[in-house]
Amino acid sequence: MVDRIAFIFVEALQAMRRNVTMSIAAISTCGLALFLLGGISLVYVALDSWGQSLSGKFEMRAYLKDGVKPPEISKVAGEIRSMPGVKAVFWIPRDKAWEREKVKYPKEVSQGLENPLPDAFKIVLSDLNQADAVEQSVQRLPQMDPQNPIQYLKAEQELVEQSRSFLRWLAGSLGALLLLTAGVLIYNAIRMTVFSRRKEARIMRLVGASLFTVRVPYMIEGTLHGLAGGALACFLLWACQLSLQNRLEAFTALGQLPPFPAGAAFLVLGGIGALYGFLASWIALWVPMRS
Amino acid sequence: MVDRIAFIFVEALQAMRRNVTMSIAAISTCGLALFLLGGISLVYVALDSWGQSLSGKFEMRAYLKDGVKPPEISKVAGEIRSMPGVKAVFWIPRDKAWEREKVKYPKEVSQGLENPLPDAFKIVLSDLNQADAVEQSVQRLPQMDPQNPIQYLKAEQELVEQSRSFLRWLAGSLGALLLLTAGVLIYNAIRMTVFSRRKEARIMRLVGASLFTVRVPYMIEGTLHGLAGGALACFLLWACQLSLQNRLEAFTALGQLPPFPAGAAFLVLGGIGALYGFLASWIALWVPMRS
Amino acid sequence: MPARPYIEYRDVHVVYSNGVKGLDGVSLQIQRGEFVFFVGETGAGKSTLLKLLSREEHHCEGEVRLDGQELSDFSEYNLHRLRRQMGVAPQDYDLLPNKTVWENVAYALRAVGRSRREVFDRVPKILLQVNVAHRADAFPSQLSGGEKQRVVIGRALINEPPLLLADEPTGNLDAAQSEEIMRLLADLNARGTTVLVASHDLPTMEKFSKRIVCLERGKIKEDLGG
Amino acid sequence: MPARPYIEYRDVHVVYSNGVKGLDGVSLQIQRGEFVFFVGETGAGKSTLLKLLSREEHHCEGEVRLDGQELSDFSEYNLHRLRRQMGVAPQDYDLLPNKTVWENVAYALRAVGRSRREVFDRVPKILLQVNVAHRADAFPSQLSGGEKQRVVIGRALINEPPLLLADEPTGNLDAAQSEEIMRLLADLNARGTTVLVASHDLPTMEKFSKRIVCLERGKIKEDLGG
Ligand SMILES: Nc1ncnc2c1ncn2[C@@H]1O[C@H](COP(=O)(O)OP(=O)(O)OP(=O)(O)O)[C@@H](O)[C@H]1O
Ligand SMILES: Nc1ncnc2c1ncn2[C@@H]1O[C@H](COP(=O)(O)OP(=O)(O)OP(=O)(O)O)[C@@H](O)[C@H]1O
Ligand SMILES: [Mg+2]
Ligand SMILES: [Mg+2]
Repeated sequence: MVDRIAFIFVEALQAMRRNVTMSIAAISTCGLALFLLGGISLVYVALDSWGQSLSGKFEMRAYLKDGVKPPEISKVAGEIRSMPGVKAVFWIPRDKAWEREKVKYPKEVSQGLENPLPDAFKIVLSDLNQADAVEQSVQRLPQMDPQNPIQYLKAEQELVEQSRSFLRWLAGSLGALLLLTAGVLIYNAIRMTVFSRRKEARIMRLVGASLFTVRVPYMIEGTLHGLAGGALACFLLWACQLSLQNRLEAFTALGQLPPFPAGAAFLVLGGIGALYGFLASWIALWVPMRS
Repeated sequence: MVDRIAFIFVEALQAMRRNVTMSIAAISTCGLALFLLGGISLVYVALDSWGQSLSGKFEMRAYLKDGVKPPEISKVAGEIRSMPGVKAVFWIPRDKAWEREKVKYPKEVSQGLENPLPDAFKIVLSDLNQADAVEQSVQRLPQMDPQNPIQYLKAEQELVEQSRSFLRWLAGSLGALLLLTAGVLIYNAIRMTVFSRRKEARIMRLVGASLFTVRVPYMIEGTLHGLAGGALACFLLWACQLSLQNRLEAFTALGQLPPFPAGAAFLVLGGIGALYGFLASWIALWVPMRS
Repeated sequence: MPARPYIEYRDVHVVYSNGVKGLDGVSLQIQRGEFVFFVGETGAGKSTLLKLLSREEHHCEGEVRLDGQELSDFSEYNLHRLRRQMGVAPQDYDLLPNKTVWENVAYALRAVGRSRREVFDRVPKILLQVNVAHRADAFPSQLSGGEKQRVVIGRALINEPPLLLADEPTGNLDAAQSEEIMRLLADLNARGTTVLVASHDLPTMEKFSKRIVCLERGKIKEDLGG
Repeated sequence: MPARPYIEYRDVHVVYSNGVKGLDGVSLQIQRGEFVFFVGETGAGKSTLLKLLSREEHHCEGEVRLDGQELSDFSEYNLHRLRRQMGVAPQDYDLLPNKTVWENVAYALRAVGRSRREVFDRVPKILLQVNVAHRADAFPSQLSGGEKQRVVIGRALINEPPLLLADEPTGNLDAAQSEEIMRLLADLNARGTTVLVASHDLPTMEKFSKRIVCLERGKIKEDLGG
């Protein structure tokens, strides 16, 4: 049994070694296909985390009724804080708000006026999709002033939110497309290697090899091509991440890239590569051998 | 001469027809590589035009000195409008601004007060990169109030601007990467077709064919593979654009996709494909034939 | 004549895709242990007759039986069961181009399930027997025509099959070497192997005085018992 | 003997990559219009000797001259100039697998710059001459061994070259057909073509009583003028 397995494996490895040109072409094709796939996944992750950091910048302002006392206020703040989609709540006392207003319109606006502003909450959202729900829940609280509606930059928020979800969708569908594309590219490459050796398969059969003995080495070879392609893809991604990181430092507003998940990337890309290689060789063995 | 050219072309076409498996693999690989390339280019164009529409939403507000008269105001407005990076300038008379302010703080703020606001311009920018320059130029105008500095959402603008330029950079470098990747993928596919027929090239040489006669059909074949791949890529892009358009209707804030430039896409992708196919076969002919 | 012949062709027709008649009604019986030469002009159908037995070609009419079993019963999947009962030396000496002489012969052993030990034991002997031991590490493209031919014969012999099909085994060998190879086949035959040989090599055939089946345009013209 | 022989080997050595000696000091002169048989065991170097002339192999020592020109002077780039002076029928009948018989022969005409008209004129004649006209539309994989061999010879003849190299041209042909092919070569020879044939086919050679050069292990053992 061990002897059989060794034979099959040695056959596969020998075939790879003796068909260098084809092997290089197959591996680099697999590698590039998986690199694109991995790249789009990383872009997706980055876009997602960046989008999340963006939405943290959006906030709404809710106005309290006159005369709500500080202990009550912190109770309400706690309530709001526990709503889904809310990241933070700040109490903006009317005095502080008036001082800021004075700085904003330093001329005559605030001259000698009594502070006309109400107490307010600044509510920072963690999830823009929940904005409307948060607005309604907050407005319904008895401590809030029903005459003074909640303010937030609805249009801007919507734009950012839709952009974000669109970009995510775009990256997602590009990813799905690439998953398919990578499959076809890998299939093509491996089919070409199998096809270029179809005569050999015939001879092997002629001297008494079973279909299993002929085909399994091809499938191991395809799987190894895919695996090697995954490793290559991993390396390329890592190199790209490095150069991207350097470049990103210029974009101070965007924050940092998450660190490159080398281990996970290798596992996932190698796994996908191996799976694709396996399937590709399996299909390729059925198609041309009948011609 | 015509007879020679016909011979060479017939050779190339016959080789394509008689090597269906390899031709299909080469064409679909070229097609997918070019499809990805074309896709990223379209994404780039879309991101760019979307970014442009975004920046149009950003504006600054500049305050005039007290007592500047309407004819003077429109003269200044004209001056500002002619600055680079400015898309539109609106005069916001102090009365209108005060009315809006009243609506915004309906309670006690504006009660019985005299209008404290200055006349102002709303300046809509066409190019966010010019924001600082516009700010400075406007502030330096004698009609503007030096005490009342220009307001604009600097942080937000910076974020959007950097996001946009980052996305553009990302799409651009992905594009460059894909240009390279597509080249390697196409090279691999065509090298495999050439390599699988290296014995034939030897025989052709043996019966007295010149290097030219042997190689040019391969190169025509590679070019045609690339061209066919370009056409395939074009078709795939068009299909994607259609489905994307449907999907985009859900994102009302993002506006419409530009129409699919079928003719240009075919010319560009077909051209790149043909060029790549040509170069790939040219290189491929040099590499394996020496082995 | 025993009840059941080892190999039996019964009114076999082979028509190739383009309408060419490979065999046109051949009926023939071969007993276990026989040594048969097939002769005939080029295109007479000698190779086709042998390829039917190894099922490289399919007959469209009639019956081909080996040891009583109709060959159409072997599907693509279990074809190796059939082929392990025979050694095949094809006319266009098909060797695996990416394997050395040694590996080519070893593959035939390994493919039928023999162990590494057996390979190390048998291969050198068979290479010596067919006189290519000195070229064991060469790839087929590095061999002369005659050397390739002898490797193919070695590969066919390695499993000591009960049936041996050799298609033009001496086309590229000189008279002395042809005779040597033929003697090898005759020895095997003497130890019980059924041997079928397609050949043009009349002088050598005459020396061995075996059964000669003469084909012409897909039909049997003469059948001279040895 | 004229001052300058048509073909001249001068102390030629060929050593293959793995150290195998293909030729080991061969000196030989062949005059224009000669007909020479090369004989010898397998691996003696007959094919190597012919391949040197078509520059499929390179000599590492000595000189090989055709019509006074040293063959190492031909680079890969202008090799076709050399090959257009000869017709080559290789031992392992190399045909273009994706072309039919007709196209294979036509290619040899087209490759050297002949027009379509000439193809339609010459190809059918040559196919008739080598007796494969009925298989004109078949691909090489659909031919029997002997048919392939005759196509290769047809292809070598089509350009009516001044020099013809035929490596084992009758290995897969029966005696009658061998003689037919040999007679074709002899006819060409009579019209001035220099013909070099590597062969094992002693009976046929004896009939033609031409010059026979006998090789052994890369050396010339005998040179019997016809
Ligand atoms: N795959 C094929 N497709 C079409 N025709 C074929 C095929 N194989 C053989 N033929 C034709 O069938 C006929 C018989 O071929 P076969 O190979 O049996 O001849 P043969 O007797 O072995 O000849 P040779 O002595 O030349 O080897 C020939 O005319 C040949 O061209
Ligand atoms: N490409 C090569 N690489 C290594 N060795 C080679 C190569 N070609 C031929 N040889 C070896 O050189 C020797 C001479 O080969 P050659 O083909 O000239 O023999 P030959 O006389 O034509 O034999 P045959 O009658 O079998 O055709 C042989 O031992 C052969 O194995
Ligand atoms: Mg035959
Ligand atoms: Mg030879």
